Amino acid sequence: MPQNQRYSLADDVCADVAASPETEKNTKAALGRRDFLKYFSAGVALASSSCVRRPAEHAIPYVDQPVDQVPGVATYYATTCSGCASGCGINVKTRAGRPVKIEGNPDHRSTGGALCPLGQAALQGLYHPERRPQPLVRRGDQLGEVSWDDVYLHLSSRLNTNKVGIFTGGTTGHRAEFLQEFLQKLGAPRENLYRYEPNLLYAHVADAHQRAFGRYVIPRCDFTAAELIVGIGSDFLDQGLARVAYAKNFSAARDLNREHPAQLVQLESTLSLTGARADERIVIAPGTEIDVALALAQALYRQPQAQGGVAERQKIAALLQQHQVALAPDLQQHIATLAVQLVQKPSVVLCGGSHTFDANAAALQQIAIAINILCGAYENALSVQRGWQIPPVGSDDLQRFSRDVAQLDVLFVIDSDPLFTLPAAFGWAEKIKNVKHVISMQAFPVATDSLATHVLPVHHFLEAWGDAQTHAGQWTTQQPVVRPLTDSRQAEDVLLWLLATVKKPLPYADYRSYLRQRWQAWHDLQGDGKDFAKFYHTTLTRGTFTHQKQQARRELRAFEVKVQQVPAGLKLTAPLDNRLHDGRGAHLPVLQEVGDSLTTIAWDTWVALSIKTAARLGLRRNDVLQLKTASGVLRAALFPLPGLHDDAVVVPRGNGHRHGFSKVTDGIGVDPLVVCAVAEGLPLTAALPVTLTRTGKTYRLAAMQKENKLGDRGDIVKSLSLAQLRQHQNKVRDLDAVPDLYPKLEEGEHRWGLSVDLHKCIGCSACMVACAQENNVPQVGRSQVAMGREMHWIRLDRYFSGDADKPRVTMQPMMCQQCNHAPCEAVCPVYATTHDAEGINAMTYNRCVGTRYCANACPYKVRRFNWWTHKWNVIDAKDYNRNPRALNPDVTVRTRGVMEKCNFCYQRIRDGKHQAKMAGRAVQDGEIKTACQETCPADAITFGNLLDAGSKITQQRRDYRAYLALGGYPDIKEYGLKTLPNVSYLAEVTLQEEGSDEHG
Amino acid sequence: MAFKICLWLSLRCQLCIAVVLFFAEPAAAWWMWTPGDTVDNVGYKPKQPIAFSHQLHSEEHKIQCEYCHAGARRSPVAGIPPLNTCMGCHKFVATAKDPIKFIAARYQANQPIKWTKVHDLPDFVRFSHQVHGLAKISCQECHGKVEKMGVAVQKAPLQMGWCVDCHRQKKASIACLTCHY
Amino acid sequence: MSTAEAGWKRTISDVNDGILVNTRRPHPAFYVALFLAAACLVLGAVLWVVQITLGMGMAGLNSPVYWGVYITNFVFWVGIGHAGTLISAILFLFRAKWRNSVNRSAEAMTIFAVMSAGLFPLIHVGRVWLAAYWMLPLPNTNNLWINFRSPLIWDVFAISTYLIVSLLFWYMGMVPDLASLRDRCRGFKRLVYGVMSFGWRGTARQWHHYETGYAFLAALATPLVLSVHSVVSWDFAMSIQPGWHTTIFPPYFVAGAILSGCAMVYTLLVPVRWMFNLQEFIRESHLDALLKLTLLTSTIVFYAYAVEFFIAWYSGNIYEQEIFAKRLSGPYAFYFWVMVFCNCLFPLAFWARRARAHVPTAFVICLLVNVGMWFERYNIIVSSLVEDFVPGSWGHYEPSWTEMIITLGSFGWFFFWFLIFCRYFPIVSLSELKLIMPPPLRGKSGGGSG
Amino acid sequence: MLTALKEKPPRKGVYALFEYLDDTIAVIERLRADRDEPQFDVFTPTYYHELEAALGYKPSGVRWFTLTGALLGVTLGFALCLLTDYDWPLVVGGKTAGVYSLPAYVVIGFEMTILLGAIGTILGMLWLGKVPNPKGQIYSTATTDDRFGIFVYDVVEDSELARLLREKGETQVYS
Repeated sequence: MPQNQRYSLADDVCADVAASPETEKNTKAALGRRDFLKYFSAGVALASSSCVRRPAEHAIPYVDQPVDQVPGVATYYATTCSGCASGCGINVKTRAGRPVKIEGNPDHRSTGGALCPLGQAALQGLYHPERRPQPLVRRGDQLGEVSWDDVYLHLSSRLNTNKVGIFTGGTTGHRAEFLQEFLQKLGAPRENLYRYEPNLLYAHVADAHQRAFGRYVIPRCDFTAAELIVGIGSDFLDQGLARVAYAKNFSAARDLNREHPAQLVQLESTLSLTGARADERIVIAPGTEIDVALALAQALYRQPQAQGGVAERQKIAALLQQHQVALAPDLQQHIATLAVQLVQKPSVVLCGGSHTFDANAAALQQIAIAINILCGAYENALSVQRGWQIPPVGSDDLQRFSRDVAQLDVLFVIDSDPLFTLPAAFGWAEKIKNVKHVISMQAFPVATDSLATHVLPVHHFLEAWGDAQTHAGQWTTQQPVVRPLTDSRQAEDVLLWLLATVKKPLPYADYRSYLRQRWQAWHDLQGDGKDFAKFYHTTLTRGTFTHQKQQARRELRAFEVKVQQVPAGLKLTAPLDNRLHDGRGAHLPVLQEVGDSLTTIAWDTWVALSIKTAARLGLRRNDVLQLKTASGVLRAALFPLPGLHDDAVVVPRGNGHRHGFSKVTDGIGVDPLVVCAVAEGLPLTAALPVTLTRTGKTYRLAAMQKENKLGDRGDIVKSLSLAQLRQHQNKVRDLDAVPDLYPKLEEGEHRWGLSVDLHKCIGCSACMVACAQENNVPQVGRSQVAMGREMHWIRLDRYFSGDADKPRVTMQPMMCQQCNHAPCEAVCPVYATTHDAEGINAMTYNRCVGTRYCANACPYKVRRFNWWTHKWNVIDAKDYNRNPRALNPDVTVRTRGVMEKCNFCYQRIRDGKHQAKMAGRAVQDGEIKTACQETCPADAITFGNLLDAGSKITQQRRDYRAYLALGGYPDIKEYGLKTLPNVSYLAEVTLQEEGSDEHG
Repeated sequence: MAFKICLWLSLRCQLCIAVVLFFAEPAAAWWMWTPGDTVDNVGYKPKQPIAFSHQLHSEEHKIQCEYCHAGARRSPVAGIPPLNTCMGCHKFVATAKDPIKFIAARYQANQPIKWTKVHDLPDFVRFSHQVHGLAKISCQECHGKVEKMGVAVQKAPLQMGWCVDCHRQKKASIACLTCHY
Repeated sequence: MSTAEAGWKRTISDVNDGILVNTRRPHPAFYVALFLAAACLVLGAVLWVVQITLGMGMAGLNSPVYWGVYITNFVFWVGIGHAGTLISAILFLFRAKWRNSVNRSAEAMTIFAVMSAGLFPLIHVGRVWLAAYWMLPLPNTNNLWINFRSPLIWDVFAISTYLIVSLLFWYMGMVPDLASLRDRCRGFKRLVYGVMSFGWRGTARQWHHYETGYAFLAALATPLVLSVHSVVSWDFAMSIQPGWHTTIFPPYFVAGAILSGCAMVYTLLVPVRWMFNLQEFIRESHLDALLKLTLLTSTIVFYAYAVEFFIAWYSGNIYEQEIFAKRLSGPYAFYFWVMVFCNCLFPLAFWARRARAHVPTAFVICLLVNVGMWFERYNIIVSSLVEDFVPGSWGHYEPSWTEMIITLGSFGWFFFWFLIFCRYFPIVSLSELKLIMPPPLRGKSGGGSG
Repeated sequence: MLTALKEKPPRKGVYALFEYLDDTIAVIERLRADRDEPQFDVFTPTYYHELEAALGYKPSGVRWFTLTGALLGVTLGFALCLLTDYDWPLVVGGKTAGVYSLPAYVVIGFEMTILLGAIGTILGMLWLGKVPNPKGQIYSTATTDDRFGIFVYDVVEDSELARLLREKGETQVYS
């Protein structure tokens, strides 16, 4: 999407849409606008009407059409995603004032236009029908609906105290500063701001650096500077510190055009996406990450080429002497080999993640610092000098909170759900018992609301102002992209007004003016002489502001590490879910429905055990197990997962919300936090001793994939070794040179092709969410997924190969292959699916009568049939709650009885061609992007014109690694099914020397 | 005798029914409607909130189509003008007339007007005014002589066959994806 | 002179009296059967309406099993529908005279079976309200025609041609018999039968053209019989699905169809014969011939099953091989073995004359063949779809209650029409039966009422 | 039996009913041997080839109807496929416009041949057999059961012919 089409919401450009809750007039105009859109996006109910005269369709034009709005033309706004603390820049596509799609902001340096599933799904959060329509105040046991005026009135008399605290989620922008100012104004200490992120890695890493270097920062990792990446329980591709940015960067590091593509070695007890992507994966016992890290540090220290200054080495030596570790000999051997490689190559070691939040999680980060100093990463891939990451939380916020909370009178809980995201053992509910007023300010009703005296609906981040600074000097701005859909307020504005009502006002009219004032500092930094208004406008339009920040590296301080021994036996790990995070995505059907990438289970919580352990205990898939820890008891069904350590019991977080949280989550999953522990004020979610008992019941988990192995089907996924690739690298393939009886297809200006690089795909499923959002793909719910009726146009096939203990995991995004000799086309009796001159296998929904023959004929089984009319705004039948307002008006909505499938986002192709035609030029390579491609954090998907010899897609199709799925083995003149797809895959490359497979 | 008459009649009636079934119905359907066709027929003339006359505005007062339907050149939808476009003139012109009073009141109250669409394509058809405008298709080719219409009425059948015929004539694409995706 | 012609106890004068009893006073069992059939039919119809209203999700279908019980039923009923025209047309051309006593009811069965079969594609499609129009080459406002390359369109043509030609064949054969009925009735019934018999007079000239026409119809229907199930088999064989994409399908399907059809004719004739007291006309020797035909087709089907496996192995195609390996021992192996036992092994009993002569045994075996043939289709359709090329797409299928009840409804529909036929029409072809009896000659004839 | 005889025929003559086929054939042979062969209609419960041989019918004209129908069918079948393909060539399964999939169209051509051939045959039978013919009469219901009937037109009661008929079966004279 071209730069010049984006708009800022600065008041001088578009006053109408700016959020100002007092103006009654605007609210009504917004209503009109909503109705107006109906005529673009109304359902196709009429398609089934049996008589000529349909119900009359209406058109409702604006009263005052904003100058920058043309009905039917999209407007894009740059803002910031607040789905997690990563603060990725996003561009929001709006139609007639209504957001319809979120994309990453290509101007945001670290993410480069990519986005994760949670960010993609934010639209469903915005339009969620269960958002609170108005504030609630507790009267006795009941929360009663009140007006905002009543809220202010009610609170003003209760805020005359300085015993005020704020509990909020992790944030990197000016928000924390603002909240502290608010506390200060009320006379409370600034420390009364408690930020909590369930992803404890931020705190652990920053804290370790605080201890080691005296600086509370998170180093930024640049994988492209490394040739060897070692992860010890790391989850940098699952959640990590900045998921999208790391994935993007990792992908660049693995690029095979580099002389030495970065190799990933992962040591872990559970199977994470990071581990699944690793070139070598070593399974270790849960809870022994710290031992492994210590052993690695010791092995490194013994290496003569180990890096680090003399003083640093002394301090490290002192540290290492305190700890002796005894590991299994073969593991010790592995570590010794790794240590040699680590010092030989530019390398980096990443330790810890949500799979390792055990009692040693903080210590692990300190050892990690020692390791990285020894392998020289701080001079290379890890940077605390340039563009370090800003920790979104304070170092001891939770401990401080536990200590202080008894003294508080008033506690604001803003955009955080501590009751759900902290283990039951933390006793949040107990701790706040004496707090007189708990004011819960949430964009979506959460569990914490049940303990609150006041529940105030605040803006969804797409309706709010804000900013974020994920990396030092790299700011992203956040502006509202839609008029508030409910009677919610900006949280910060509420605080400002509260200050005003208690006669302690801050000098800002609202949060926007506060931010404007802060952003003035950027303008001063930039110092290019432009006037601020112009700077403000361009910055908002662009969505990011970057300036270089450098700091000197500090010397390592002496530090100590306390290591707690973990007893042997089965141990529970409750990692953050890679879609639902800590549960903040659980109410979004699209996230539930994409399913976990490794188990392919949707809409559920499962217990994963290793295949061996399950067999040893005589357990089978779907057996319901009872898990008992010191803290509690939990029941969930079993999913035996290859690649786990035999002692590992993995239950993902994210589901198991209390009844009534959302109709979407009712009855879905269990919350492993009820059996998790707390130590030193911090949640422990890994390596918890656990006992398993069989309940004798079974529960069918809705796993989308029934078969996990490819067997000897060699032309679906291909792989080759790096050596093989290097040998043949210059060979050019012609995948289309397949003997054919028919004359060649007529070719127009374009022939669209898509390429998926299996070497790069990390299985994050962002493509699935993006596709669902772009193409109005419905979510069908648990029961239907269990029946195999999910509607994904692009699905993620996951295959395990090799040993069940050490499986190789392959992710294969599978969408319509747009075959030139499509088996589906010829069998359709009514020409509902035909071949387009541009190579696309067109699906004409309205012509389809639903014989489903095409789907049978499709060897890839990528066609999806509408078994029902999936309802739009109905929340009662919880499985079907899409909101029609979030629909993409450029894509036809399908009703029951109609086949559908991927069409390369034809609406985008069309749009791109129109743009080019209007500008009187040809379509440029890379100008048109499919939704999956645009969001892919791993850059695994390429799309373009195959007739353009210079295009990236053409190069990829001619690559030695290129192959066609089910295309046989062209090297031996065996062409498989001869469907001649326009989608090609690039074979996986095993970067390890050993165990290379044949290709060809 | 009765038997014979009955025999004869039943035979003839069967014949009639057969003829109607096999020939007349498809023939009629061809001209009017076939199953799955959701486009209204020619002559659709719904009642609108005010008696707006295209003839008055377009023919007598020579206002260009795109003055009001400004989206036609910039967007897939031509659009119905927002009230501020109307009020641009009607703040001063014909303010005493009832319909003008009506729209002025609506404008003051910030309430949009709900028009009934005359030309309505099904939602599974992707039609772009912009592209057709670019291809120098005049408004009248599809909408008829709107400038002669007191009340807007559907002139062309807007059915797929009608679209396709024109596309064929003008050598435009008749691939399915041109309109359906 | 074949056994079918020898040993008649009756003469042509007994034919009309003996056979047309059904139009007078049916057995009470008839009303029970009619009620049951109508009840099933109504139940099935109600569920179909619900399915149209709510969506195809009512069925147990899913991705990748897009076809299931409905298409199984379709193929099953088309198969049943083969026996009638085979018996009347092909055996007519072969001058197998025993067919004259069973052809009428077999043809009626064909027509009602094809009517049942014809319903299933409609029940199966997602948007039946459009399919009924768009799958025929009718003029329309879209200026768009149908895809004649699609096997489904071939199916539409094949099935509808088969239905029309079978109907014409059956009805034309019945016209003289309806005239007989007309001549035995008075009042309103006479009028109705009179209209239905087109005023047939039975003049020698009419008979002359009739006979020629009948022979031509038989000649036309013969390739049609062979083609219909071939076309149905192409629905499968023309796609690249492993387990479907084989050239053996057309003969294999036709043999299977005739097997199921003959078995069905037997299963129908036994109760009909008893209910309407027709033992004298539909004789043991006729049934015996029918069972021999069943045995023949059963062995052909057995051979086809074996060849399928051989080809799968010989092809060297791993996708094909895995499908067939899974048929033997995979999740759907039960259905496979039901099919093998019912279609191949049980009918082997018919080699023994005693098994053929013992009506209850033969009846049970024929019933089992019907069951086996249903499972054969289920096996072909479902087990090939469940696990095909890409393991990531594999799935599972179980029929839903809706599918089962609609299946029951189709049996109701079939038997409802068949019972109506049994009540109001000549169950045995009168004129043709008279033909295979000794002609009334002054010299030779022993009997004949005066 | 003759009591079942219906309304008065439009023409005079003698109607005779026979029980035996050989009697009927003998009468027919006798009638045909007559120098001025009288007009007569034969009614029979079913078609006996002996009867047809005695009557000396030429091969039925139905076959021309069948042939016409079948030829029309094959033409129509292929024309339908080819013309619709020509009218709007849509690319399916890699077959470009202008690739006319004749093998696929054989099925349609075949089915249409059979269909129209069968319909032609039926029409031929009806046309040539003068069915339906509301004016056509039957004289005895017995001829659709087990008797053979012969109506000899324009024969008077006392003629030799009438005597012959009376000798072999029951007769009824219309005058």
